[in-house]
Amino acid sequence: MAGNVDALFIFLLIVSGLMSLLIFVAIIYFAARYRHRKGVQAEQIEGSIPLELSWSIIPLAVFMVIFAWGAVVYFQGRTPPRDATEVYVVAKQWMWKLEHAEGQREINELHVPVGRDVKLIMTSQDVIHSFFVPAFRMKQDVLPGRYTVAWFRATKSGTYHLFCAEYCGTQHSGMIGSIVVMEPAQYEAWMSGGSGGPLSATGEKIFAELGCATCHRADAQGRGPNLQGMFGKPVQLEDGRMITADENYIRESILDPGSKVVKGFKPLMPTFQGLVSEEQLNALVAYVKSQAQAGAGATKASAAMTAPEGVPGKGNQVQ
Amino acid sequence: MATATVPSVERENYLNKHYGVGSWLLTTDHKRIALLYLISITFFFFIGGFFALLIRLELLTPASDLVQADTYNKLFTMHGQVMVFFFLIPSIPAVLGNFLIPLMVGAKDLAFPRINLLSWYLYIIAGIMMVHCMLTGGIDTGWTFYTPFSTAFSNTKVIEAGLAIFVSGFSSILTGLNFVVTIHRMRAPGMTWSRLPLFVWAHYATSIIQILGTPVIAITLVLVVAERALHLGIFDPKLGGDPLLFQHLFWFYSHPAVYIMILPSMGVVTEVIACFSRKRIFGYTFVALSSIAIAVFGFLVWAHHMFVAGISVYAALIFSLLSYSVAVPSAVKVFNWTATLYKGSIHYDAPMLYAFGFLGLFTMGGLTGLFLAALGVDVHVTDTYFVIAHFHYIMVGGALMGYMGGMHFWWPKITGKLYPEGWARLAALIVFIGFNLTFFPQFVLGYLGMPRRYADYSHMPEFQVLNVLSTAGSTVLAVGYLLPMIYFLWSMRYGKPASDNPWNAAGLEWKTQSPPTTFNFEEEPVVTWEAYNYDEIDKGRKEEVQVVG
Amino acid sequence: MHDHSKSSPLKSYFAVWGALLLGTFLTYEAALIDLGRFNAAVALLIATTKALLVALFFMHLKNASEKLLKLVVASTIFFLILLLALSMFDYGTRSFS
Amino acid sequence: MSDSQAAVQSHDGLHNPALLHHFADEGQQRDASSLGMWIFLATEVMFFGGLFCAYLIYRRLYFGDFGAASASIDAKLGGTNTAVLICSSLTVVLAIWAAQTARRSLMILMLIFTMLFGVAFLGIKGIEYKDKFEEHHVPGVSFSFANVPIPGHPDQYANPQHAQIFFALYFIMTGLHALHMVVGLGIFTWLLWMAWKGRFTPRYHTPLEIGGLYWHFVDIVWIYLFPLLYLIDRHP
Repeated sequence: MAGNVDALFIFLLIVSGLMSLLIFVAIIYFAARYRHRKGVQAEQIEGSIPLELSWSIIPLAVFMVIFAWGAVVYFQGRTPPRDATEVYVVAKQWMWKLEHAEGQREINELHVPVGRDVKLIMTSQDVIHSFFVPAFRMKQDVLPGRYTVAWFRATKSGTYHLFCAEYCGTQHSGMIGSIVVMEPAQYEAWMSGGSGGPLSATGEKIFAELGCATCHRADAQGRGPNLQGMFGKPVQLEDGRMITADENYIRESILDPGSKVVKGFKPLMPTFQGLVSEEQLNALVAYVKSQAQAGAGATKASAAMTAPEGVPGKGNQVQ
Repeated sequence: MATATVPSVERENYLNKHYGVGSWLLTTDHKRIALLYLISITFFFFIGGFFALLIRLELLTPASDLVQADTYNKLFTMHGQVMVFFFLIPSIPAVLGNFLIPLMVGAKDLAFPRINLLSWYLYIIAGIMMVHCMLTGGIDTGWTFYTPFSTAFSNTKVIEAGLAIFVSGFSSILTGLNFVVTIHRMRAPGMTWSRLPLFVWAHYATSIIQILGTPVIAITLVLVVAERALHLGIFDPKLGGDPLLFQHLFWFYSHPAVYIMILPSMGVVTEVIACFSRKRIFGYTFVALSSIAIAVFGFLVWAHHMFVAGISVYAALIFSLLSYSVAVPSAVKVFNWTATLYKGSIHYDAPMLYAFGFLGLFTMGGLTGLFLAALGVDVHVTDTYFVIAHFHYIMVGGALMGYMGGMHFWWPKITGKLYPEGWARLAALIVFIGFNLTFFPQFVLGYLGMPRRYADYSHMPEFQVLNVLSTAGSTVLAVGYLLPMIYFLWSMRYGKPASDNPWNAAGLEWKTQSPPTTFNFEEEPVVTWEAYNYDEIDKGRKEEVQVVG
Repeated sequence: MHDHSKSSPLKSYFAVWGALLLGTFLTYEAALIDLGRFNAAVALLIATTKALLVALFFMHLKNASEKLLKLVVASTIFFLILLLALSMFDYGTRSFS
Repeated sequence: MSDSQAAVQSHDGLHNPALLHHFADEGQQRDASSLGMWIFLATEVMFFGGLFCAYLIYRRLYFGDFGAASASIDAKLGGTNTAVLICSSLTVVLAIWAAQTARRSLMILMLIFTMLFGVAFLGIKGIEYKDKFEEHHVPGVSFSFANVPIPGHPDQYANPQHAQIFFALYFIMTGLHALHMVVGLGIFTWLLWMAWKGRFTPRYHTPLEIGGLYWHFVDIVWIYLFPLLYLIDRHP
């Protein structure tokens, strides 16, 4: 990924180097050649339309080439591959909290194996931060209140700087971490160390605790939509709009259920705003995504789960 | 080159017509208001410059040891706000524009002199609020006021700084309004649009941006202040708002604002290059229309500041495409200036050195803009020192060089005194060298990935060498800016008196007395000559020399 | 303002006044009918016609001697629409990425 | 600025006291003032434009909540306010016409009517704000908007935070408009005083025209505010 950004950068360097060289040489030559000499009169030249047109259209053509190339590189950088391993990033004022799908939690450190695509699902707890790894030529602002997604694939093992590139307060320059890229063998060894079970498992636990299972059941006659196999697919809403069920939709439906109700369902779900922390939210999203893969084999556990009584009453609005 | 006849007796002019504080603080004479602006923006220039020096000193060492992190954040914020809103935006329009546009179009004064004075008072009120904000705690949100940090998380004087810039915005709007009406309604007979000096065209384009852009940032700052004071939720995601909406509204003004800063100095450079190569500008209509094109396209491109901020991929695509459309008129201008030098008879006076400096640095600044407009590269280099270097090349290398060149070129007309030519050329050279030494290393720093607004880079000591270079350059640059301050003041007292047209330049302002009388022209001028008729001027001077000779 | 008789501006003023009041009433009534997505469009259409009426007749834009004032109004509207359209474009296409 | 007025202008050499020194003649001064005013109105359009942009985006993001919040505002009051402003625009135009045709008393009467309509508008606005205050719909600490159904979806409740954004925009937009109305009343008091002193003649009444342009602009802003804020989702 870093390769093609560099290629474009070097191409731009060459183009602008040539352009500035051309202009500087012309200026210096004209300045020297047409120095003021006694009795020599400046020759008045009105201008020439063809010359003007040529140095408007040719730069425009060059610019379009640069634009197209830049757009291609940008699109590659912004469309994460399907099978990338997911890491949930929570940016907090002046630290990065990272959670692997397999459950490892890290602060300001991210261990990834070489050559594997890593998709970062990022949100912030307070202000806007920006996940910037210069070595991978990757930067993505992390916004509070929604997910932003970025991905990278490390091609060489080693430790690389991680910066916060969007000003976020006093310790903005202290919000630094590192991406540790390891050989697959080393990575497995590191992985087997402390891991509290995959993130989706914690998600399932929270899913049960909060009583989500009472409405979102595996068999279709629950009061909430069946979450199995739903992630990533288009969903029709009550007011007819079609949206794809991505991380942002799941997050929004947990925090503000009334905004995008699935067709054929009542807006009964209470808001969990303020009841669910960012980490729990990430775990729930991971669980719902794991349901998509496990859509075929309906996991018995969730169906049999009975709802604990202390569930916030149906319909009353938590302020 | 400054020759021609010099008046012996002290003639009556706008400086010695009235005396006393009242004659200055209640003046409606556009020339006196220009001088009032000159004094106030120089004051702010030195405050901003002082902050810049502190920032550079802090970055000399990786650890944040000169000032605490909080103070550093306040330093770069106030450096940005003071320089952008209190120096660069008013500098050329309010000083040179105010002084010269009525002279250049042949009018007695601007269309609304009292509104012109009101715009200076608004600037002064804004300045007092800003200085008070600085003295009682400052502001640490970055000059961009990004929410939700500015509305919810910063505990500094955001409301006061926001209101100060809100008021200074109206000063800029009123100046723009005055210029447009003057250029449309107050032109002397015979001064058709194709005979207008390109300085006036550039200010016409700047005024369009000032009029249409500034109100949007005024209302955005009102929303930020309201949200911070009343805990509304317009930009705060915790209350349902969207921080990106703030960025859209902010950059809708702030990108055209960078064209407010650069267009006037383009106008100055056009005048200087034409005068010192004794030649008509190459492709007058193209240079004039490219100013207007920059003003109009400037409004289409604002979200190239937000490529990584979280806007949709397709919006980024559109804005990247449009950003290249705004690069074309700037390129056309640079080519036309270079073509003007061809077959000229070039004199190397101080204004011309600044114009050469402008040409070189503005070209580099513009070309690095292409890097930032390309989506792929922008993801890597935005919010790093590459961006810092790019916009300083345009603002300091372009706008400030143009301002300096303009001040030197019209100093004899403004004060009737000649500045010391030797010192001026030396200062121009020091500024050029100091500038490049300061900001070129920052391009490399940016590409290596040093993020902007960092007080402490002890985790990446490899950046120190380039930072030391940059700090060294900044001290040289500071000296370069101090010199003109000194010899300009010196020249007001001891400078040789200047003739009405020391550079034998074309343009109505050189036809009147220098410094001009309060009503600019004895009798209403009638324009019968084309815009840059240097051939007629030089032919006229040659006959005069033969008659005298 | 008008080449023919003196009293005619009065007639046009009262005519425009009537049209504006009618427009207000229409806006109110149209809002009570369910036109689905077109409600907003109808409301904006009526409002724009009312605004144009005020600008052209009450603000004497119609018979302004110079085209300059019309140019000022037109360019202002253009830049306003620019602001609204390009920022809406971002919000509109955000769900596709 | 009207042609007939320019045609009537006789060069009788009577030096108009209000002709400023730096203008060649009255025509130039009048054209300059009206161009200046139109450009100032351009800045005002962009000033309100920022608010309309924020409104437009949030209306698209939270249409249901905006509908619920807008339903709680009395559209009839808004409608009468629109009618009041339209009548005031008429009286302004009549005042200018009276000045052009040297009907001094009619001009003064019309100016008084305009100001009465303006005060009436602010009065109705005051009533609206009082209602909102009582219903705790003023954004900030005391804001409460619980259990208000979204129009068209009786069982779905509006999200109080998004409703608070609507009311924030509502108060800022109508508040700013009311502020412009107060400034307008100030201008018209000054115009009334100048009219009373007989400063306006068929040949010279530029301040009246400039005041009129400003007033009509404030009316146009309200013409857009009324449907956008009051009538979002009113159909049954």
